[in-house]
Amino acid sequence: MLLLIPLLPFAGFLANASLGRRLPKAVSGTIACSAIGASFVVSVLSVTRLLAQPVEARAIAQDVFTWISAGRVDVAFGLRLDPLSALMILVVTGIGSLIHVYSTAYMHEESDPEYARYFSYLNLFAAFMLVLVLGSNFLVLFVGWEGVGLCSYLLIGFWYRKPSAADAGKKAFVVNRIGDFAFILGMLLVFATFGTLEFQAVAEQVARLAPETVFGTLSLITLLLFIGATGKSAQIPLFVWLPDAMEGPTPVSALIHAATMVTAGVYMIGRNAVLFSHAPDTLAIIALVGVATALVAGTIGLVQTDIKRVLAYSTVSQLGYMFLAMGVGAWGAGVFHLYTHAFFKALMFLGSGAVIHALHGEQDLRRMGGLKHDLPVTYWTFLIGALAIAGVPGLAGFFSKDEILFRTFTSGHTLLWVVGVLTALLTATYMFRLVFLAFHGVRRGDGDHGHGLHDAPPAMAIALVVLAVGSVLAGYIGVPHALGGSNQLEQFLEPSFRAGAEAASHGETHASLAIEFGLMGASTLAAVAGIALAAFFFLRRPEAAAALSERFSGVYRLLLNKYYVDELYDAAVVQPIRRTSEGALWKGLDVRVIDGAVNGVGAGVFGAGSLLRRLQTGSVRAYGAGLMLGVVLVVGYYLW
Amino acid sequence: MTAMAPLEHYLILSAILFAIGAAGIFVRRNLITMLLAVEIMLNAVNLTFVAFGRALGAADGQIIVFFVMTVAAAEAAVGLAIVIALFRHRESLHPEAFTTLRG
Amino acid sequence: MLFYLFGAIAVAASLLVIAQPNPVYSVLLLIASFGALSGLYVLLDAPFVAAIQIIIYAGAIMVLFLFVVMLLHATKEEPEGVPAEAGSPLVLPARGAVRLGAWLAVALGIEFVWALASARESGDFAGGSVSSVSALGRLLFTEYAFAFEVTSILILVAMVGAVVLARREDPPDAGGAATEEGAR
Amino acid sequence: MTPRFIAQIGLTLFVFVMLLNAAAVMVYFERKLAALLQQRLGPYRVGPKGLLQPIADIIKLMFKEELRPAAADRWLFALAPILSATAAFTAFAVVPFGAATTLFGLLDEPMLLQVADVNVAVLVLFAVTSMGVYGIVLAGWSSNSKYSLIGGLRSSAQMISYELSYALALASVLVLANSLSLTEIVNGQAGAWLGVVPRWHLFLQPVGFLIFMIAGVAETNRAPFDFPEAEQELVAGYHTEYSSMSFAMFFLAEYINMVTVSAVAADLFLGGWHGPFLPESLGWIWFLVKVGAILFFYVWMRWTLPRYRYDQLMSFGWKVLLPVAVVNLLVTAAGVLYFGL
Repeated sequence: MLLLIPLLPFAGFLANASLGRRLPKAVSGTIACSAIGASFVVSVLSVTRLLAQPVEARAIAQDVFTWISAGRVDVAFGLRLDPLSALMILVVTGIGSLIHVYSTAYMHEESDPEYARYFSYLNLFAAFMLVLVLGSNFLVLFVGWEGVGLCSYLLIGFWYRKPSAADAGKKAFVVNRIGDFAFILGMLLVFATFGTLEFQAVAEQVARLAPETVFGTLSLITLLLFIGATGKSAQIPLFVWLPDAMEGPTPVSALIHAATMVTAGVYMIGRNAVLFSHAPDTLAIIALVGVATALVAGTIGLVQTDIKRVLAYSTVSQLGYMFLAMGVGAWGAGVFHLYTHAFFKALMFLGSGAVIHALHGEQDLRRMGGLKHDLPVTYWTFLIGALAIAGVPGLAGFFSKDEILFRTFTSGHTLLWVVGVLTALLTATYMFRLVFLAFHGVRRGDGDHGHGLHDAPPAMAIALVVLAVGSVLAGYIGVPHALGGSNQLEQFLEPSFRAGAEAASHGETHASLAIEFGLMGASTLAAVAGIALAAFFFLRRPEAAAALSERFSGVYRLLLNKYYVDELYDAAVVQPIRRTSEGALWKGLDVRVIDGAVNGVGAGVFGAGSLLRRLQTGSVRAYGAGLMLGVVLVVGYYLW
Repeated sequence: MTAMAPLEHYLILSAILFAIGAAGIFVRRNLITMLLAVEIMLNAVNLTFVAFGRALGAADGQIIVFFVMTVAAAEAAVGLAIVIALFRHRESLHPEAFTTLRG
Repeated sequence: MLFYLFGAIAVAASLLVIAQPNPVYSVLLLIASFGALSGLYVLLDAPFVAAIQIIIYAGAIMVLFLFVVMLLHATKEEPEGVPAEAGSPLVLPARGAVRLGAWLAVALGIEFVWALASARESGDFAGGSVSSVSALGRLLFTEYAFAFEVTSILILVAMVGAVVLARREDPPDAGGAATEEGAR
Repeated sequence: MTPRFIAQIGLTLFVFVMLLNAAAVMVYFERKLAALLQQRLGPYRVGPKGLLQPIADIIKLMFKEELRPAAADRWLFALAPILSATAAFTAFAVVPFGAATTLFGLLDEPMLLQVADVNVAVLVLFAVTSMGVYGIVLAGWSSNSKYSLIGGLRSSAQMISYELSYALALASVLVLANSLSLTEIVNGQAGAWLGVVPRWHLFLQPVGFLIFMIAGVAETNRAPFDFPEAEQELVAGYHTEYSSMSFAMFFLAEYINMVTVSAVAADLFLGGWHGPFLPESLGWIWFLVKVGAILFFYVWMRWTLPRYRYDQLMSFGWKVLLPVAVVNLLVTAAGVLYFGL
């Protein structure tokens, strides 16, 4: 049953990859959508079965086959469904299905083979992502991990004839490899330390240890794993690939680079919550990195002019939030935010896709404006998404973000909390800057798109509306106690963050209601202030924004150029490697040593050959005589 | 059945035939006859197989003869085709006429 | 004894194959030699081999040889007139190689006979005979099935190769003997 | 000198003489039949109804001068007709033509009416038939005449080509009969289905029979496949240069081959000596009737159908007959395997 979940999209991939070239768009699109749709249905059924089990032992495991069995290494290709992965598969298949449906309309201008290729990649991605979240050990997770990386590369570079797209794909791949390398090291260290790669077994062993007070093996393992996560989830220092990844088709950005794949790092940390909670040093680093990423990305997002890049930096920033939650030990809150974020960020990407689609590929915010009359569905759904991410009370983002900030504060990280609130303000600001620039005011673009703008076609509209409803309602499964809820999600997820035997020892930290309401007020205030700020600068007095950027031109340029991180990496890493390769490896080692050896062998063979070729008389009978001589000698030797 | 000749005699006959075939390659100056000499050698080997198979009471000797014959047929077909092709180029069947590829 | 009769025929015919210059006679003498060998196979309780020896070797392969001989009118042998190229001392002059090869062949025959003569154990035909065609067929299609299939591929390849090699460059005339024969 | 040994030698001589007679009878038969088909009289002067004509022919041939072209290869020119005739006679050695008999109680145990009862009779038949090619090839080549050479090459190419289909048609019968011995194959056809339809292989192998007959006609170089001796093109083909008894031997070989093919067809497909009404010991009458019918068919075809073109013949043989024969064999094998026929 569990196996079916990744297998169905994989079958869709096989079908489209092998036959797709000859199929019309309707058929290949239907194949892909029904594959992921069926997977969604199976996922729902599986989760229903999971919910029927008693709370403490909620897990469905399936060992598909013994993968590696060599000496001490015994790894099964095992799948395991527990509350955490249940949530993940629902997000992946649910939102994935919507994005597939959306894509049928969005990609409609591609040729038949390209269309089929797109959908085969998308299905393959879903299959790998499901393997990633269902894997019961590090190795299976790693298969999914690498697989989604591959699909991400393929989809970023989907329009491979465009150099920037191909480069972005390569960049994503290379940067991810750095993280993956650390991840592999971490994985090996896990195996060396615990002798197993099963998550359950590792957690049980770790639970018996005391948390490390000084930096030790556990800290090293978790740090390596975290570096892997920074690659996949675009955190400092490896976040540079995600904004460039926007070269891919917009639905891909929505699915892979907002809703699912980039959250793999968060998921992985959540999956190993027991391990990480025993390494407080790493947790501190995670929290710091998370909040720094949130802030840095938020500030960059403030000045970007490309609609998708703004969203990309927003994604990085929100991922920072999730890592912050992980870093302060609020696993449930982090995953909660992951889940709500999937809705509204996918919604906003798809909305921006609808805008780009309507404007025939225009992505520059400075050339938009006033679109709310022409694209009402897109506008309203996008607005809901923006409100949700900004943290306006009542919408999904509010609950999850507030939960994170609350947990940060109550765990004693006041400074982190302050930065978090600041980032919340920034989030609201840049998001509404986007909304106001794109949808309000007057059109600043060329006249040629002036009329005949049409709103999202049905397939896209359906996805938008469903996601908008989700963005509103998704938060209500995690309403905190303070607001009269019971925080069901967190309770549901709780067993996943504990080792099997461990009892629910540390319950929820109960802060006073006053503090909780105060904090809520603060974040609400931040959201409202952010929106107001955006409204002032970009709706009321656009010239004020220009003036501000004039006055702080240094800061502005710094932000516009993303803190020069790409340039820094180029100077610090890329150029030295290139110089070494060219000077020492190519001209020194390759030309002198290797080519020299090869040429030397060639010359030697040539010399020997020019001697031996005199034996090559061309006379068959002379050869025969040689043969006979050999036979006679050999037989004679044995007779002797 | 009358008494059979001993196995050694079959083998000696086979050895003689093989030697005749081998010598034929060198004695004759005609590609076709040289191919015939190869056939003599193959048949000498066949005789050995059948004789040993009979001596050991196994059918495998005969089976191998079957395969040898198949290979011989393939060899003859390809060999003669090559001879024909060569003859078209040189109007000769002398083995020393085709030494263009000497070193 | 029949063995010595057949053996003598085989040796004599084989000797004549290589001893006289006309390829047509060589082919016919070789057929005679095959006939004698076929008789030997009958003596060895291998009637199936004896039959296919005649059908395949004498009836098919040798016809092919005969055809080629006739096609090329190669009834006379060319003289050993091709001079050995003057070259380095490493070159074995063709004439010398030929003479050496012939003597080596004789030496090989002597070695074999010597080896047999000095064998310690004497073989006999104590083992039972397997002469049933169905037993052979069963063995061929079970134990040797793979070899059998491979052989069929070999034949196919040889057939294609022969057709390609023997084909004229210009379009062949209808029913040209060369292509027909090459195909077999 | 046991009675059995004497009987065996007697049988061999009997078959030899009968084959010679059969050739003579066939000549008369053919000429008369041809005349009938062409609404002529045919030979009628020598003897009553021209019955002695074959003898007159033989006498004429024997007294002709034996000619040999100056440029011919002496040995092979002489060897070729002998090879041809020998192969023709030898082939009949393994063909049974009647039920085992004790010769009216003269023998202790019954003797087969077959010169040599070999358990691989069919293979021997092939081996000997394939030797017949050499007679023709050598005749063509040794005459040193272009008509002869072309005739000889054509003939042998034709025989080799059709031998494959011939063998495959035969093989499908072997699969049905599960034996290589002709006697066993014939005995397997004794009796009748439902008491009416004889258990002949003809009814199980109609396609096989057709292939066998076509290939048989081509094998024996008879019309409409008689290219080697196509008068208009090749004068008389491979035996253009032959005269007198050498020619007679080729002639003999051709007719004996016809008889052999007919006899084999009768054995393989028509139940040999088995038939209703007659006791087993008189089965050879049935056999003669069947062979006669097939021979009639031969002659009938020769005087009815026009000659094919050579390339048509070859392409028909390789591209139609052979594939059909292969498929027929496969279907037969599958049938035997799945229905246990």
